[in-house]
Amino acid sequence: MTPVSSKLYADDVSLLMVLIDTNPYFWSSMNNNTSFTFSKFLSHVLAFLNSILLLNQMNQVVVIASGYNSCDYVFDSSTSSMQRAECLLEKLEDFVDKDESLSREESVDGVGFSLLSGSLSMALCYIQRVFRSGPLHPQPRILCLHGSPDGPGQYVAVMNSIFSAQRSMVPIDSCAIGSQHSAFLQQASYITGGVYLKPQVSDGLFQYLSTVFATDLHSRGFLQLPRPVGVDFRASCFCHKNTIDMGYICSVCLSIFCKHHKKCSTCGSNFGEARKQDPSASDQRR
Amino acid sequence: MNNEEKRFNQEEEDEEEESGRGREAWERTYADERSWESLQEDESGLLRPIDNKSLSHAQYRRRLRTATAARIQKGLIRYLYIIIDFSRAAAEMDYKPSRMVVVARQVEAFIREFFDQNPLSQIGLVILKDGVAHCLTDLGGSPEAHIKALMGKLGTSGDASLQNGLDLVRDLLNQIPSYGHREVLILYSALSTCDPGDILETIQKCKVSKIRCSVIGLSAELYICKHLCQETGGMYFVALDEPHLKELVLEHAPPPPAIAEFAVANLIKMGFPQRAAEGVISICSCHKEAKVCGGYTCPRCKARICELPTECCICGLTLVSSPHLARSYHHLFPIRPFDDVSPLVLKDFHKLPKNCFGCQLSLLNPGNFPGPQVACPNCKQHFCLDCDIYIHESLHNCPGCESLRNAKTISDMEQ
Amino acid sequence: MPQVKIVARNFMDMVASLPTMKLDMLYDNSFICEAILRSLPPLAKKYVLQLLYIDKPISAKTMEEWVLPDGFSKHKVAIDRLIQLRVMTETYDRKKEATYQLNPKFQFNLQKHIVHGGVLPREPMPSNITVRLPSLEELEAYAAEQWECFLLHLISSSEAGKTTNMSSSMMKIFQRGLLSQRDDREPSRLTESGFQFLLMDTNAQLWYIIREYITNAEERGVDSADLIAFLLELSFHVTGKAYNINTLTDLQRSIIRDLSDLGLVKLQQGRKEGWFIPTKLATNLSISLADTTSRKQGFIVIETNFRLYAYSTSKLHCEILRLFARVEYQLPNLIVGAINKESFHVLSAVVIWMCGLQIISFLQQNAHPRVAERIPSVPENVTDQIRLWESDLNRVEMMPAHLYDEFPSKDVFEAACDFAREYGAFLWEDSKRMRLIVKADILNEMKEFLRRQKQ
Amino acid sequence: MADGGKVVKRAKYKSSVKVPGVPGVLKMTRERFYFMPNDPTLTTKLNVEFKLIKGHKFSKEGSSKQALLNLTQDQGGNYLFEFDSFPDRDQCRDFVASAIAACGEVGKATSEKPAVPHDEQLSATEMGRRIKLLQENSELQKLHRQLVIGGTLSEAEFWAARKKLLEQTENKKPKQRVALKNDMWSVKPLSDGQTNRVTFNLTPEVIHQIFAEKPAVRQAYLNFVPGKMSEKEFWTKYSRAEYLHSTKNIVAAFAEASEDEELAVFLKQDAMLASEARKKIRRVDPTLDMEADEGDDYMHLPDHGLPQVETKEILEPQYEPFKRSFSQYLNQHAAVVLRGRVIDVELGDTRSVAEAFTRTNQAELANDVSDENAYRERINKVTRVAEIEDLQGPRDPPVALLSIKDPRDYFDSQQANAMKALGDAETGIRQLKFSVSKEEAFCSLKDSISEINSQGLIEPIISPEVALKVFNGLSQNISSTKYHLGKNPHESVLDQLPSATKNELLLHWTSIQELLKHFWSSYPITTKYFYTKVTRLKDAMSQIYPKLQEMKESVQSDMRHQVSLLVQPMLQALDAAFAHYDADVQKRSAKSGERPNGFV
Repeated sequence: MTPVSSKLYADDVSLLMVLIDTNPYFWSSMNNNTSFTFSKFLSHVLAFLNSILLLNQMNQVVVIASGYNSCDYVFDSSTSSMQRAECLLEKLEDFVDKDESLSREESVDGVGFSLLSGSLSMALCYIQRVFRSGPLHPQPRILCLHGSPDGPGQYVAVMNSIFSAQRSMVPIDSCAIGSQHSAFLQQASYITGGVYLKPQVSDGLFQYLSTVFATDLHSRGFLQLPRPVGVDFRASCFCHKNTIDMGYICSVCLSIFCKHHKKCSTCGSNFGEARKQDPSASDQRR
Repeated sequence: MNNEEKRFNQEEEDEEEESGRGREAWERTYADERSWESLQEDESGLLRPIDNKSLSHAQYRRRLRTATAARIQKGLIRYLYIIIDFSRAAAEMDYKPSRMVVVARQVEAFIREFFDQNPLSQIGLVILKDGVAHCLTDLGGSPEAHIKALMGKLGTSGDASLQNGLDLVRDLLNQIPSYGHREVLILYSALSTCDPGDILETIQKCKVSKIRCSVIGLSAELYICKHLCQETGGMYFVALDEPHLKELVLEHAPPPPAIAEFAVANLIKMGFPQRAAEGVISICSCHKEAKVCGGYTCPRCKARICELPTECCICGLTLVSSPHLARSYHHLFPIRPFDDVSPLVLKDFHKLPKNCFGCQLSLLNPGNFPGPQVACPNCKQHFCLDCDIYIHESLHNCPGCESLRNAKTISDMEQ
Repeated sequence: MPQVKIVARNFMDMVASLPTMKLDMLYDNSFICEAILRSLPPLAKKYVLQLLYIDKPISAKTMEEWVLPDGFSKHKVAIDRLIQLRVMTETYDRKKEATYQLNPKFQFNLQKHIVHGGVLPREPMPSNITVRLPSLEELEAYAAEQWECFLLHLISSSEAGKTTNMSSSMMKIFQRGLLSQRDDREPSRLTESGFQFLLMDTNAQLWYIIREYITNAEERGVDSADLIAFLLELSFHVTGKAYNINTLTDLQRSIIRDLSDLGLVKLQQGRKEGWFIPTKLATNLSISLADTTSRKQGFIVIETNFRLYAYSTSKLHCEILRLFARVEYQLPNLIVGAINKESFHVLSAVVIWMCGLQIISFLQQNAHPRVAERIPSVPENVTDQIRLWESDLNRVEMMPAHLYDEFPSKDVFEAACDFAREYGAFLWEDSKRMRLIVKADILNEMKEFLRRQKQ
Repeated sequence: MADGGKVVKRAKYKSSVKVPGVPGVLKMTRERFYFMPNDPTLTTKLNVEFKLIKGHKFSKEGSSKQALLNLTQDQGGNYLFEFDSFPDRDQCRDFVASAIAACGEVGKATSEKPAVPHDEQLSATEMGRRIKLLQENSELQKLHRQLVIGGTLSEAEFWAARKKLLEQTENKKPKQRVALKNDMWSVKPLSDGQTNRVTFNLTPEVIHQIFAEKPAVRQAYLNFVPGKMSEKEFWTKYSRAEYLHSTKNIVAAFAEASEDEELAVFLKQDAMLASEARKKIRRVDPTLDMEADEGDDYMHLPDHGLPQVETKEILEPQYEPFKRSFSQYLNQHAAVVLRGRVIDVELGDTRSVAEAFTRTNQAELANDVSDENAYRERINKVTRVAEIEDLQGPRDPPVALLSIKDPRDYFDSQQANAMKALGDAETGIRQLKFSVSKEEAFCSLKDSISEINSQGLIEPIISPEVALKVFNGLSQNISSTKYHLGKNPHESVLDQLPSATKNELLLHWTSIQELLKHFWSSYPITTKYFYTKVTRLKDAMSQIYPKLQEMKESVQSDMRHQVSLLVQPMLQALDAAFAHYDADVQKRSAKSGERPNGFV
């Protein structure tokens, strides 16, 4: 006899956490440079979400907007009365207002970055709650629809989120809208076993979503999804920012240098004695 | 006199036996889990299960306070030896099914957690048995290898000798480079140490060679263990039961604060190997099998390695990938512990957020007034207790701060 | 596992078995498309989705590009299913390569659904007309009650308190296979499958019944396609809303009545017009059996000493428990009993063949919440014991045999033994008392042989 | 009794198989073997070096024949021994085998390169282990022959890398000293049911313990054995005494004692202990608080709740000496255990143990009188312990503070090359030049939202053409990656190769690995020795290089591709080594002789 749980719950029931990039500067740049406007984007995404909800009445979709000054939940199919993604529009509008009110600087040069790390963290918290909810929970996965360039300040935070996701085996799919690749998302998908994709035809977003990102975790066992182009995990040194394949790591703050220094420029600790390790020791070590 | 102690708890064991013998095995399991103790009487005199959630949470917060009080150096590169006492005492049945099994289980869990948190560190296993210490595995970075070795070597006999153990480990640890943090974690079941010589000297020697020794006892507090930990700046705790033991063991997973006098900053030469190109076949030097693509190549000696992080088995260069470094970054930028929201604030809960900022869980109790919650000192967002734990133990960044650009800049200034 | 032959096959299997043109008709209304889509295996769903906006045929090769080596079986299943349901049509292009294309109707409907959302089959009645409608809880209760009473009728009409107006002929149909009745005098006994049926959870049972209902629709002169269509339609009504009966065809009205007996809908009569209120049972219909989340609250606590406490008011539960436990006393909301070998053997007498696992799983599925979180919810020693009992039930195998004794002489006896051995029918001998047991099937040969010995 | 180092066996030395032969003891060490006849008057002592022994024969086992071992000398002569048992013989035989081999090896190893520094004289056991390893592991043997005998590596160097292996084969007695058994030893009389015969079994370990705990017995042993009685008699007597005690029948004990004065020694209380005890009192750790366990509930029981051993009835004074209190015994035992293993002699022969004990005791008594530092030790121990922890502040030492200047560095170290990898850094730059005011940005956003909100999704979501295009694009991408993945990544390429090629390949591979290990581990070059070693290694490697090359050519065409693929990395590795070597040489020549820092 099949175990109770599996009988009660289909294996393709999935919880989809969608992080949409609502960085206004990014989108206006898109409006200017490409034909792919935010409204197009929205209709593609909404259609996608609807189809996800259509596939299985127990599928759950949660949408988090990662804005320029803040992040917030804009849609949760489990709480909303109607199982339609259009519901998120009102909340999205409110969110954008709030986001605007929060912003200080009058205008930014360049596109600036949206708060990916924040929305990622929130998504993970939500997923943890689903995990806590009991043995029977939908299979969670995260989908980042992200266009803005990566925010330097966020690196550590994003990495933390990525590792936490990896630990709880939550794949992070990422779809880089816009013209630019994202190092963050690429690593995220690579480390967590998700899919990283950068649509060539931005107008075909829905097709990409429905062909690649609609695949539930169960089916991924049988399907070959686009594999990431080899991610280069070499680091580049703090001092010259060029990629190195051998370097020196500060044992205190783990900053990377391409040649030997007397003093760590990051944490200011002096590299005193014990620079020579005697070969005999190293010999014994193996 | 260790004999006496031995005898006494021997007798106690016997009594235990007596009481246990009457029942069937399956009955005893019920007796042992003491289900009645998990009940408490509420004001109306009804029996209801204790909610030890809030209790444990309070406990956890206390730990947190001590852990990340200030921005301090952590021993990110650790060389840890786990000394496991598999002496006669480890065969005791007070932990089910036996101390040995429980300890082994916990060690396994610990090893995995350890490497998850300290990808650049190494572990070695030592077993105390028959009055001597056997080196089960020497320092290495692959969890599976250690676990396999340990599971192969289960079985208890003879006495435990703390001194032999420490001596052995000290010799081994003296070989490692100075920047590494030398640590010993001892899981001690016995109530006595049966040493060939004067252990106090050994302890002093450990202190000299900067080895931080921590002990987790399974039976009762021993003076000598306490002394050892005090001298070497380690922690000494005695486990009450299995969950407590688990907690105590896992407390050693995050890197310890670096002690000023011990801390030696240094540059470590590391290699960042590239993944082998598609379609390249080569014999990997770790398992000596031909590997079609995949695997990494040591940048210095061009040897083929299967997984990272590791030490190149040809030229001994430490090989990592940048994410492995990134894994440890959160130790450098710890998040502030959250503050409990005081009942006073909770009084006028109309202006408080209704839901946990992290997981949207309602913060209101059934009675529709705010339940227990915490707030981030930086971004002032409110979180539920579960999120609090998750954020500090696994996520390592505050959703509130991360999702507020301005708040973020503030925290940056502080850094 | 014997279970498979009783477990209700998926609704969609029945749909699939419909003739093609009927199928195409079904796809006219969008909610059937929706239902069909949901019933598909995961991979198939994904395929539908990715072809949703493609109007050209896609070659089978391209599809297979995506499949991993060990996923091919699944892929096959999915594709077959799609073609079987005519969701996807397989055509061969001039290069004799199989190409797939979505059924245009189906495709259109889904596209519409995604953009504009699903349309309801019929508008609920305005609340000013309907007198106060039952709350969802009440509806639940009502449905449960109806269903239970129906089941009671099914197993033993004597136990059932209130009668159903389900035609007895109908009842007979349902009972077919579940009950076996040697002759009218003795009460009909539960068959193995009947027993398993009882231990199944409500949805599974519902499926079984509905299937029976559909399969013999024809002999009642009802077109099964219409029936299926209507049932599906029903499943898309909103639970607890009232719908005007007059919007139904006569056929549907009659169906509705039957369904109300099963507790799928609740009928109410207003001043001028009547209406029906779908219950959860009805709205669950379109859900494939795999994902029934309607978990009833467990009620059974079984202790390591084999005592069993069932916090339940339902007669049915009591009946079911009686099947394998000795019910000792019964309080309004509590049934106390014990499982022991005797009761178990009684059961084995009732049920021709039975499965200990079945019982165990029943106990596990209905474990009281307090016990449920304990692992295991049923104590090992109980489960083990049940298995043991079961095993020693089918330890003995019976075969008809004959005992021969009072042989005239030792050698005749010996000869007889050898003879029996040759035929491989020898079972047992007692050489000193000269008795012999031989399988019945060679009785005549033995007779013949012995007679020859006489002379 | 035997360990890796030596074997001692009782054996007969015979000139031929027929003659009865001379009974005696055969003792073998790594270098030589001795034969001592039991009868010291005889002159048939032997003392032969294994160097001279060329081979050994031995008689078939099992048959009624004697267990013979025949060591043949290179100049004709041979030594014939008969052993009590085959196991004995076999042990010796194996030992001889390895010993002979060892001499050979050592001969080679030393003869070939006496130049090499710190090629320390190896202990015989060490040698033995190595031999064993080589015999077991053929591959290792190959390697050994090629490198060591071939003269590339010195014996020491070769084994230095294999410490672990050696330790594994090392017989299971670790170098750590074991403390005395913690559990109390008590002779359990094993009495078989019917006969009232009681047996005690005494292992060397047990005897050692007896001596440690019962000075009197030890003394008695020294006095009686072997002069007065044989060892066996002694122990039987002792056991008898123990038995009497175990019966706790003091009267009987007294009776027996009065007949047999030796027995009395055992039965009487230990006088020496008493005398020692008095001294010990002075050495008691002053911090030891006798009142500590006042409150504990076992205090109300007499004798610390230990099982009652003494018989309670009143005894006449003359029995007094025969009373023995369990707690006495207990304390004595504990004291001994705590003192640890004071003597370090072969537990084998009892006498030496006994003597050793007496010696240590005397020593203790001697220096005990004026033991200044012991006293000081005790005092500072007092100070260490006397403090009450609860009153002490937390002991934790100060922790080092950390100050990260700019966390952004950590990001950049990623960003830079990630962008390079994706090869579109420039687009990133392009994006960055572009500015728009806050209002319009947000407005356009809100407009598009409300637009959707008012007139629903843009239909059709996606035109069929685009959809098809995208889908095909993705499918192509998939199929292409699939191709890259290789036909069957699972099965090993090596197995496809013909075994000959495979083995050759592997052999080369292992030797290269070995050489490289040594090569890299000998950097940085700190001493002349390393310099020579490195050059040596380099030459060896450069010899292998061409071999690989020709091997590539040699294999038939169908395999050539794989082989070349397999060989390629090896060549790369070698090249890397050479390159490094040259670079280092230049560096050294450049900054003449000045040692490079630790980072090569």
